[in-house]
Amino acid sequence: MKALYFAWVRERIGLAEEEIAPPREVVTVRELIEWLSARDEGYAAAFANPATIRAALDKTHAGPDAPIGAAREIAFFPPMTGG
Amino acid sequence: MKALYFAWVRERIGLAEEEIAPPREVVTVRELIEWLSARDEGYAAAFANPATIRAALDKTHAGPDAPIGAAREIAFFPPMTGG
Amino acid sequence: MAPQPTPAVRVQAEDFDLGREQALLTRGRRDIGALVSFLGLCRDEDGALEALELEHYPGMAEAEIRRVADEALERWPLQGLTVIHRFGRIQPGEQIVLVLAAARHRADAFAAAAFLMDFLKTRAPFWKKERRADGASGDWVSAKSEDEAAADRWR
Amino acid sequence: MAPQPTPAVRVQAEDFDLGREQALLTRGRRDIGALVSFLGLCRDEDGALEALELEHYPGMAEAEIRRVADEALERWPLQGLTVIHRFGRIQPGEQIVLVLAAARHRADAFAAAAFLMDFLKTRAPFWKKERRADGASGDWVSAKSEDEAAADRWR
Repeated sequence: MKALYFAWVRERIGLAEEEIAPPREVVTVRELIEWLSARDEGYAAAFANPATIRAALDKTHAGPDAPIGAAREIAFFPPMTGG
Repeated sequence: MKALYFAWVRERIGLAEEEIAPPREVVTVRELIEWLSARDEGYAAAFANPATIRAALDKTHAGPDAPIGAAREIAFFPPMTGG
Repeated sequence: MAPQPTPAVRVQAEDFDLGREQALLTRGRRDIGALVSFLGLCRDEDGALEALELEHYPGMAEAEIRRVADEALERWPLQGLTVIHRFGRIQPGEQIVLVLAAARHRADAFAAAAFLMDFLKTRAPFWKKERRADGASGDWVSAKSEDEAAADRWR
Repeated sequence: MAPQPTPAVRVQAEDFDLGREQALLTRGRRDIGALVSFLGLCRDEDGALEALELEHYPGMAEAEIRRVADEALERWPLQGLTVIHRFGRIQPGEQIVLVLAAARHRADAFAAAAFLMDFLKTRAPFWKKERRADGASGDWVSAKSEDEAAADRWR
Protein backbone atom coordinates (compact mmCIF):
# COMPACT_ATOMS: atom_id res chain seq x y z
CA MET A 1 0.00 0.00 0.00
CA LYS A 2 1.01 3.63 -0.46
CA ALA A 3 1.80 5.68 2.64
CA LEU A 4 1.65 9.49 2.49
CA TYR A 5 3.06 11.88 5.08
CA PHE A 6 2.18 15.54 5.48
CA ALA A 7 3.45 18.63 7.33
CA TRP A 8 5.77 17.84 10.28
CA VAL A 9 5.08 14.11 9.98
CA ARG A 10 6.60 14.34 6.49
CA GLU A 11 9.50 16.47 7.74
CA ARG A 12 10.38 14.12 10.59
CA ILE A 13 10.20 10.98 8.46
CA GLY A 14 11.98 12.72 5.62
CA LEU A 15 9.66 11.35 2.97
CA ALA A 16 6.45 12.57 1.34
CA GLU A 17 5.37 9.08 0.29
CA GLU A 18 6.53 5.49 0.00
CA GLU A 19 5.28 1.98 -0.65
CA ILE A 20 4.89 -0.07 2.52
CA ALA A 21 4.08 -3.75 3.02
CA PRO A 22 3.01 -4.28 6.63
CA PRO A 23 2.79 -7.88 7.81
CA ARG A 24 -0.56 -9.59 8.13
CA GLU A 25 -0.76 -9.11 11.92
CA VAL A 26 -0.89 -5.33 11.48
CA VAL A 27 -4.65 -4.84 11.34
CA THR A 28 -5.52 -1.35 12.60
CA VAL A 29 -4.25 2.15 11.99
CA ARG A 30 -2.80 2.13 15.52
CA GLU A 31 -0.89 -1.08 14.84
CA LEU A 32 0.45 0.33 11.58
CA ILE A 33 1.72 3.40 13.47
CA GLU A 34 3.49 1.11 15.98
CA TRP A 35 4.99 -0.94 13.16
CA LEU A 36 6.26 2.18 11.36
CA SER A 37 7.58 3.71 14.61
CA ALA A 38 9.94 0.76 15.06
CA ARG A 39 11.67 1.46 11.74
CA ASP A 40 14.07 4.24 12.71
CA GLU A 41 14.44 7.44 14.70
CA GLY A 42 12.65 9.60 12.13
CA TYR A 43 9.50 7.47 12.22
CA ALA A 44 9.76 7.22 16.01
CA ALA A 45 9.93 11.01 16.29
CA ALA A 46 7.04 11.50 13.85
CA PHE A 47 4.77 9.14 15.79
CA ALA A 48 6.11 9.86 19.31
CA ASN A 49 2.81 11.42 20.43
CA PRO A 50 -0.02 9.41 18.86
CA ALA A 51 -2.60 11.91 20.17
CA THR A 52 -1.33 14.45 17.65
CA ILE A 53 -1.46 12.07 14.69
CA ARG A 54 -4.40 11.94 12.31
CA ALA A 55 -4.84 9.31 9.61
CA ALA A 56 -6.85 8.85 6.45
CA LEU A 57 -7.60 5.64 4.55
CA ASP A 58 -8.17 6.19 0.85
CA LYS A 59 -8.66 9.93 1.48
CA THR A 60 -11.23 9.50 4.28
CA HIS A 61 -10.52 10.27 7.94
CA ALA A 62 -9.89 7.11 9.98
CA GLY A 63 -9.51 6.68 13.74
CA PRO A 64 -6.72 4.62 15.39
CA ASP A 65 -8.95 1.54 15.70
CA ALA A 66 -10.04 1.57 12.06
CA PRO A 67 -8.98 -1.60 10.21
CA ILE A 68 -6.64 -0.94 7.34
CA GLY A 69 -8.45 -3.58 5.33
CA ALA A 70 -7.92 -3.37 1.62
CA ALA A 71 -7.09 0.35 1.56
CA ARG A 72 -4.65 1.26 -1.19
CA GLU A 73 -3.53 4.50 0.42
CA ILE A 74 -2.95 5.58 4.00
CA ALA A 75 -1.95 9.08 5.03
CA PHE A 76 -0.57 10.38 8.32
CA PHE A 77 -0.61 14.03 9.34
CA PRO A 78 -0.95 16.46 12.26
CA PRO A 79 -4.29 18.00 13.24
CA MET A 80 -5.50 20.19 10.39
CA THR A 81 -4.94 23.95 10.41
CA GLY A 82 -6.64 25.09 7.21
CA GLY A 83 -9.45 27.60 6.82
CA MET B 1 -43.73 70.77 15.50
CA LYS B 2 -43.39 68.83 12.30
CA ALA B 3 -45.24 65.51 12.01
CA LEU B 4 -44.08 62.90 9.47
CA TYR B 5 -46.03 59.84 8.35
CA PHE B 6 -44.65 56.78 6.58
CA ALA B 7 -45.93 53.69 4.73
CA TRP B 8 -49.58 52.88 5.42
CA VAL B 9 -49.80 55.52 8.15
CA ARG B 10 -49.01 58.08 5.44
CA GLU B 11 -51.47 56.49 3.01
CA ARG B 12 -54.36 56.43 5.48
CA ILE B 13 -53.79 60.00 6.65
CA GLY B 14 -53.20 61.13 3.07
CA LEU B 15 -50.23 63.29 4.00
CA ALA B 16 -46.47 62.71 4.18
CA GLU B 17 -45.89 65.59 6.59
CA GLU B 18 -47.53 68.58 8.20
CA GLU B 19 -47.07 71.17 10.92
CA ILE B 20 -49.04 70.37 14.07
CA ALA B 21 -49.59 72.41 17.22
CA PRO B 22 -50.86 70.10 19.95
CA PRO B 23 -52.27 71.77 23.06
CA ARG B 24 -50.24 71.95 26.25
CA GLU B 25 -52.08 69.00 27.88
CA VAL B 26 -50.78 66.62 25.17
CA VAL B 27 -47.60 65.42 26.91
CA THR B 28 -46.74 61.92 25.66
CA VAL B 29 -46.53 60.20 22.30
CA ARG B 30 -49.65 58.23 23.23
CA GLU B 31 -51.58 61.40 23.99
CA LEU B 32 -50.48 62.91 20.69
CA ILE B 33 -51.77 59.82 18.87
CA GLU B 34 -55.12 60.19 20.64
CA TRP B 35 -55.26 63.89 19.80
CA LEU B 36 -54.50 63.23 16.11
CA SER B 37 -56.98 60.30 15.95
CA ALA B 38 -59.82 62.65 16.83
CA ARG B 39 -59.15 64.84 13.78
CA ASP B 40 -60.91 62.84 11.07
CA GLU B 41 -61.51 59.35 9.70
CA GLY B 42 -58.10 59.12 7.99
CA TYR B 43 -56.22 59.77 11.22
CA ALA B 44 -58.60 57.48 13.11
CA ALA B 45 -57.93 54.68 10.60
CA ALA B 46 -54.17 55.22 10.71
CA PHE B 47 -54.03 55.02 14.50
CA ALA B 48 -56.88 52.49 15.02
CA ASN B 49 -54.51 49.83 16.34
CA PRO B 50 -51.90 51.56 18.49
CA ALA B 51 -49.96 48.29 18.91
CA THR B 52 -48.93 48.54 15.26
CA ILE B 53 -47.77 52.15 15.48
CA ARG B 54 -44.14 53.10 16.04
CA ALA B 55 -42.96 56.63 16.70
CA ALA B 56 -39.72 58.56 16.58
CA LEU B 57 -38.87 61.89 18.20
CA ASP B 58 -36.21 63.85 16.34
CA LYS B 59 -35.24 60.68 14.45
CA THR B 60 -34.87 58.46 17.53
CA HIS B 61 -37.28 55.65 18.41
CA ALA B 62 -39.72 56.66 21.16
CA GLY B 63 -42.23 54.54 23.09
CA PRO B 64 -45.85 55.57 23.72
CA ASP B 65 -45.03 56.97 27.15
CA ALA B 66 -42.13 59.11 25.97
CA PRO B 67 -42.76 62.83 26.59
CA ILE B 68 -42.83 64.87 23.41
CA GLY B 69 -40.92 67.60 25.23
CA ALA B 70 -39.20 70.07 22.98
CA ALA B 71 -38.90 67.72 19.99
CA ARG B 72 -39.07 69.55 16.70
CA GLU B 73 -40.07 66.48 14.68
CA ILE B 74 -42.25 63.48 15.39
CA ALA B 75 -42.74 60.57 12.99
CA PHE B 76 -45.35 57.81 12.96
CA PHE B 77 -44.96 54.57 11.05
CA PRO B 78 -45.73 50.83 11.04
CA PRO B 79 -43.23 48.24 12.36
CA MET B 80 -40.13 48.33 10.18
CA THR B 81 -39.65 45.84 7.33
CA GLY B 82 -36.25 46.76 5.94
CA GLY B 83 -33.21 44.59 5.61
CA MET C 1 -6.06 47.92 21.40
CA ALA C 2 -6.42 49.39 17.93
CA PRO C 3 -8.78 52.37 17.75
CA GLN C 4 -12.34 51.52 16.79
CA PRO C 5 -12.94 51.84 13.06
CA THR C 6 -15.49 54.29 11.72
CA PRO C 7 -18.41 52.38 10.20
CA ALA C 8 -19.23 53.23 6.60
CA VAL C 9 -23.01 53.71 6.41
CA ARG C 10 -24.85 54.53 3.20
CA VAL C 11 -28.55 54.79 2.41
CA GLN C 12 -29.01 55.16 -1.32
CA ALA C 13 -31.23 54.46 -4.32
CA GLU C 14 -28.32 53.24 -6.45
CA ASP C 15 -27.09 49.68 -6.58
CA PHE C 16 -23.79 48.73 -4.92
CA ASP C 17 -20.99 46.29 -5.63
CA LEU C 18 -19.85 43.70 -3.08
CA GLY C 19 -16.40 43.29 -4.65
CA ARG C 20 -15.81 47.05 -4.57
CA GLU C 21 -16.91 47.35 -0.95
CA GLN C 22 -14.69 44.43 0.02
CA ALA C 23 -11.73 46.14 -1.69
CA LEU C 24 -12.45 49.44 0.10
CA LEU C 25 -12.53 47.69 3.48
CA THR C 26 -9.46 45.48 3.05
CA ARG C 27 -7.17 47.47 0.73
CA GLY C 28 -3.69 47.83 2.19
CA ARG C 29 -4.66 45.91 5.32
CA ARG C 30 -2.54 43.02 6.57
CA ASP C 31 -4.22 42.60 9.96
CA ILE C 32 -7.69 41.40 8.93
CA GLY C 33 -8.25 37.67 9.35
CA ALA C 34 -11.95 37.35 8.58
CA LEU C 35 -14.45 39.23 6.47
CA VAL C 36 -18.10 38.22 6.64
CA SER C 37 -20.60 39.72 4.24
CA PHE C 38 -24.37 39.54 4.19
CA LEU C 39 -26.14 40.43 0.99
CA GLY C 40 -29.94 40.69 0.99
CA LEU C 41 -31.66 40.24 -2.37
CA CYS C 42 -35.20 40.76 -3.63
CA ARG C 43 -36.97 37.42 -4.21
CA ASP C 44 -39.68 37.08 -6.87
CA GLU C 45 -41.87 34.91 -4.60
CA ASP C 46 -42.25 32.26 -7.29
CA GLY C 47 -43.13 34.85 -9.91
CA ALA C 48 -45.82 36.65 -7.89
CA LEU C 49 -43.70 39.74 -7.23
CA GLU C 50 -42.97 42.37 -9.86
CA ALA C 51 -41.05 44.75 -7.63
CA LEU C 52 -40.64 46.11 -4.12
CA GLU C 53 -41.06 49.78 -3.33
CA LEU C 54 -38.81 50.55 -0.40
CA GLU C 55 -39.83 53.64 1.54
CA HIS C 56 -37.50 55.06 4.16
CA TYR C 57 -37.21 57.88 6.64
CA PRO C 58 -34.33 60.02 5.33
CA GLY C 59 -31.93 61.05 8.05
CA MET C 60 -33.29 58.64 10.62
CA ALA C 61 -32.42 55.60 8.46
CA GLU C 62 -28.73 56.59 8.43
CA ALA C 63 -28.79 57.60 12.10
CA GLU C 64 -30.41 54.36 13.22
CA ILE C 65 -28.05 52.16 11.19
CA ARG C 66 -25.16 54.12 12.68
CA ARG C 67 -26.47 53.50 16.20
CA VAL C 68 -26.72 49.75 15.53
CA ALA C 69 -23.24 49.76 13.95
CA ASP C 70 -21.78 51.56 16.98
CA GLU C 71 -23.39 48.97 19.23
CA ALA C 72 -21.76 46.18 17.18
CA LEU C 73 -18.38 47.91 17.54
CA GLU C 74 -18.80 47.95 21.32
CA ARG C 75 -19.72 44.27 21.45
CA TRP C 76 -17.08 42.79 19.15
CA PRO C 77 -13.49 43.77 18.32
CA LEU C 78 -14.04 44.71 14.67
CA GLN C 79 -11.56 46.13 12.20
CA GLY C 80 -14.08 47.48 9.73
CA LEU C 81 -17.81 47.66 9.18
CA THR C 82 -19.82 48.68 6.12
CA VAL C 83 -23.60 48.87 5.88
CA ILE C 84 -25.45 49.87 2.71
CA HIS C 85 -29.25 49.90 2.43
CA ARG C 86 -31.11 50.84 -0.72
CA PHE C 87 -34.49 52.52 -1.09
CA GLY C 88 -36.85 53.05 -4.01
CA ARG C 89 -38.01 50.54 -6.60
CA ILE C 90 -36.16 47.21 -6.45
CA GLN C 91 -36.88 44.30 -8.77
CA PRO C 92 -36.49 40.55 -8.12
CA GLY C 93 -32.86 39.51 -8.29
CA GLU C 94 -31.65 42.99 -7.31
CA GLN C 95 -29.65 43.76 -4.20
CA ILE C 96 -31.29 45.45 -1.20
CA VAL C 97 -28.84 45.49 1.69
CA LEU C 98 -25.17 44.76 2.36
CA VAL C 99 -23.35 44.28 5.65
CA LEU C 100 -19.59 43.70 5.71
CA ALA C 101 -17.81 42.98 9.01
CA ALA C 102 -14.03 42.57 9.27
CA ALA C 103 -12.26 41.18 12.33
CA ARG C 104 -9.14 39.30 13.32
CA HIS C 105 -11.19 36.19 14.14
CA ARG C 106 -14.10 34.66 12.31
CA ALA C 107 -16.49 34.28 15.26
CA ASP C 108 -16.51 38.05 15.83
CA ALA C 109 -17.12 38.83 12.16
CA PHE C 110 -19.96 36.29 11.91
CA ALA C 111 -21.63 37.49 15.11
CA ALA C 112 -21.39 41.17 14.18
CA ALA C 113 -22.85 40.64 10.69
CA ALA C 114 -25.75 38.55 12.04
CA PHE C 115 -26.40 41.10 14.80
CA LEU C 116 -26.43 43.98 12.31
CA MET C 117 -28.99 42.22 10.12
CA ASP C 118 -31.26 41.25 13.01
CA PHE C 119 -31.33 44.84 14.24
CA LEU C 120 -31.64 46.48 10.85
CA LYS C 121 -34.74 44.38 10.27
CA THR C 122 -36.46 45.60 13.43
CA ARG C 123 -35.01 49.08 14.01
CA ALA C 124 -34.04 50.74 10.74
CA PRO C 125 -36.93 52.82 9.36
CA PHE C 126 -37.60 51.12 6.02
CA TRP C 127 -40.90 49.75 4.77
CA LYS C 128 -41.48 47.44 1.84
CA LYS C 129 -44.53 47.59 -0.40
CA GLU C 130 -45.09 44.80 -2.91
CA ARG C 131 -45.97 45.43 -6.54
CA ARG C 132 -47.59 42.25 -7.74
CA ALA C 133 -46.96 40.67 -11.14
CA ASP C 134 -50.72 40.15 -11.71
CA GLY C 135 -51.25 43.90 -11.66
CA ALA C 136 -53.23 43.82 -8.42
CA SER C 137 -52.22 46.63 -6.11
CA GLY C 138 -49.84 45.13 -3.59
CA ASP C 139 -49.67 45.29 0.15
CA TRP C 140 -47.23 46.60 2.67
CA VAL C 141 -45.07 43.74 3.90
CA SER C 142 -45.94 42.84 7.49
CA ALA C 143 -43.24 42.76 10.13
CA LYS C 144 -42.45 39.20 11.10
CA SER C 145 -42.54 38.04 14.68
CA GLU C 146 -39.52 35.86 13.88
CA ASP C 147 -37.55 39.02 13.13
CA GLU C 148 -38.46 40.38 16.56
CA ALA C 149 -37.39 37.06 18.07
CA ALA C 150 -34.11 37.15 16.14
CA ALA C 151 -33.35 40.61 17.51
CA ASP C 152 -34.34 39.56 21.04
CA ARG C 153 -31.72 36.83 21.17
CA TRP C 154 -28.97 39.46 21.47
CA ARG C 155 -30.39 41.03 24.66
CA MET D 1 -38.88 21.50 -2.82
CA ALA D 2 -36.27 22.69 -5.26
CA PRO D 3 -33.57 20.13 -6.03
CA GLN D 4 -30.41 20.46 -3.95
CA PRO D 5 -27.79 22.57 -5.66
CA THR D 6 -24.40 21.14 -6.54
CA PRO D 7 -21.73 22.76 -4.38
CA ALA D 8 -18.86 24.39 -6.26
CA VAL D 9 -15.64 23.24 -4.58
CA ARG D 10 -12.20 24.37 -5.68
CA VAL D 11 -8.74 23.80 -4.18
CA GLN D 12 -6.22 25.92 -6.01
CA ALA D 13 -2.97 27.87 -5.77
CA GLU D 14 -4.40 30.87 -7.63
CA ASP D 15 -6.20 33.75 -5.99
CA PHE D 16 -9.96 34.12 -6.37
CA ASP D 17 -12.41 37.00 -6.65
CA LEU D 18 -15.36 37.38 -4.28
CA GLY D 19 -17.34 39.57 -6.69
CA ARG D 20 -16.92 37.07 -9.50
CA GLU D 21 -17.97 34.14 -7.31
CA GLN D 22 -21.00 36.09 -6.11
CA ALA D 23 -21.97 36.78 -9.73
CA LEU D 24 -21.57 33.10 -10.67
CA LEU D 25 -23.81 32.03 -7.80
CA THR D 26 -26.58 34.63 -8.22
CA ARG D 27 -26.61 35.38 -11.96
CA GLY D 28 -30.09 35.01 -13.45
CA ARG D 29 -31.54 33.97 -10.07
CA ARG D 30 -34.64 35.68 -8.69
CA ASP D 31 -35.29 33.28 -5.81
CA ILE D 32 -32.26 33.95 -3.58
CA GLY D 33 -32.99 36.12 -0.56
CA ALA D 34 -29.70 35.94 1.34
CA LEU D 35 -26.08 35.44 0.43
CA VAL D 36 -23.52 35.11 3.22
CA SER D 37 -19.83 35.05 2.43
CA PHE D 38 -16.87 34.26 4.61
CA LEU D 39 -13.46 35.35 3.43
CA GLY D 40 -10.39 34.23 5.35
CA LEU D 41 -7.28 36.36 4.96
CA CYS D 42 -3.64 35.97 5.94
CA ARG D 43 -2.75 38.24 8.90
CA ASP D 44 0.78 39.56 9.33
CA GLU D 45 0.74 38.99 13.13
CA ASP D 46 1.84 42.56 13.78
CA GLY D 47 4.64 42.31 11.25
CA ALA D 48 6.11 39.01 12.52
CA LEU D 49 4.86 36.95 9.59
CA GLU D 50 6.39 37.09 6.15
CA ALA D 51 4.22 34.40 4.56
CA LEU D 52 2.29 31.20 5.15
CA GLU D 53 3.11 27.98 3.30
CA LEU D 54 -0.12 26.06 2.98
CA GLU D 55 0.39 22.34 2.43
CA HIS D 56 -2.57 20.19 1.46
CA TYR D 57 -3.47 16.60 0.63
CA PRO D 58 -4.49 16.71 -3.04
CA GLY D 59 -7.64 14.78 -3.74
CA MET D 60 -8.60 14.40 -0.10
CA ALA D 61 -8.84 18.17 0.37
CA GLU D 62 -11.51 18.44 -2.36
CA ALA D 63 -13.25 15.25 -1.18
CA GLU D 64 -13.39 16.35 2.44
CA ILE D 65 -14.68 19.84 1.60
CA ARG D 66 -17.31 18.21 -0.59
CA ARG D 67 -18.38 15.95 2.29
CA VAL D 68 -18.76 18.94 4.60
CA ALA D 69 -20.64 20.86 1.88
CA ASP D 70 -23.03 17.94 1.35
CA GLU D 71 -23.66 17.82 5.09
CA ALA D 72 -24.49 21.54 5.06
CA LEU D 73 -26.95 20.96 2.20
CA GLU D 74 -28.69 18.28 4.25
CA ARG D 75 -28.95 20.52 7.29
CA TRP D 76 -30.15 23.74 5.71
CA PRO D 77 -32.29 24.53 2.64
CA LEU D 78 -29.60 26.19 0.54
CA GLN D 79 -29.83 27.48 -3.01
CA GLY D 80 -26.14 27.57 -3.72
CA LEU D 81 -22.80 26.90 -2.05
CA THR D 82 -19.26 27.74 -3.12
CA VAL D 83 -16.08 26.81 -1.26
CA ILE D 84 -12.60 27.79 -2.46
CA HIS D 85 -9.43 27.00 -0.51
CA ARG D 86 -5.97 28.00 -1.66
CA PHE D 87 -2.67 26.24 -1.06
CA GLY D 88 0.98 27.23 -1.55
CA ARG D 89 2.67 30.44 -0.49
CA ILE D 90 0.31 33.12 0.78
CA GLN D 91 1.42 36.53 1.98
CA PRO D 92 -0.16 38.79 4.61
CA GLY D 93 -3.21 40.56 3.20
CA GLU D 94 -3.84 37.78 0.69
CA GLN D 95 -6.97 35.65 0.57
CA ILE D 96 -6.90 32.03 1.82
CA VAL D 97 -10.43 30.69 1.86
CA LEU D 98 -13.90 31.66 0.64
CA VAL D 99 -17.30 30.24 1.57
CA LEU D 100 -20.46 31.53 -0.10
CA ALA D 101 -23.88 30.27 1.02
CA ALA D 102 -27.12 31.31 -0.68
CA ALA D 103 -30.59 30.68 0.76
CA ARG D 104 -34.08 32.11 0.78
CA HIS D 105 -33.70 33.21 4.40
CA ARG D 106 -30.75 34.76 6.16
CA ALA D 107 -30.59 32.44 9.18
CA ASP D 108 -29.94 29.42 6.92
CA ALA D 109 -27.24 31.21 4.95
CA PHE D 110 -25.48 32.44 8.12
CA ALA D 111 -25.63 29.03 9.80
CA ALA D 112 -24.37 27.14 6.75
CA ALA D 113 -21.42 29.50 6.21
CA ALA D 114 -20.39 29.33 9.88
CA PHE D 115 -20.76 25.53 9.89
CA LEU D 116 -18.64 25.18 6.75
CA MET D 117 -15.83 27.23 8.27
CA ASP D 118 -15.89 25.41 11.61
CA PHE D 119 -15.61 22.06 9.85
CA LEU D 120 -13.08 23.12 7.24
CA LYS D 121 -10.82 24.19 10.11
CA THR D 122 -10.90 20.80 11.79
CA ARG D 123 -11.50 18.35 8.93
CA ALA D 124 -10.05 19.64 5.66
CA PRO D 125 -6.46 18.40 5.20
CA PHE D 126 -4.50 21.66 5.07
CA TRP D 127 -1.52 22.62 7.23
CA LYS D 128 -0.04 26.06 7.66
CA LYS D 129 3.66 26.70 8.16
CA GLU D 130 4.82 30.17 9.09
CA ARG D 131 7.69 31.96 7.37
CA ARG D 132 8.84 34.58 9.82
CA ALA D 133 9.83 38.11 8.87
CA ASP D 134 13.00 37.94 11.04
CA GLY D 135 14.33 35.15 8.83
CA ALA D 136 14.07 32.53 11.56
CA SER D 137 12.70 29.29 10.25
CA GLY D 138 9.05 29.24 11.21
CA ASP D 139 6.85 26.65 12.82
CA TRP D 140 3.86 24.66 11.82
CA VAL D 141 0.74 26.38 13.12
CA SER D 142 -0.80 24.39 15.98
CA ALA D 143 -4.41 23.33 15.82
CA LYS D 144 -6.48 25.37 18.24
CA SER D 145 -8.68 23.73 20.84
CA GLU D 146 -11.16 26.57 20.22
CA ASP D 147 -11.54 25.36 16.65
CA GLU D 148 -12.38 21.87 17.92
CA ALA D 149 -14.89 23.43 20.29
CA ALA D 150 -16.41 25.48 17.46
CA ALA D 151 -16.89 22.32 15.40
CA ASP D 152 -18.33 20.45 18.38
CA ARG D 153 -21.19 22.93 18.80
CA TRP D 154 -22.84 21.55 15.64
CA ARG D 155 -23.07 17.99 16.93
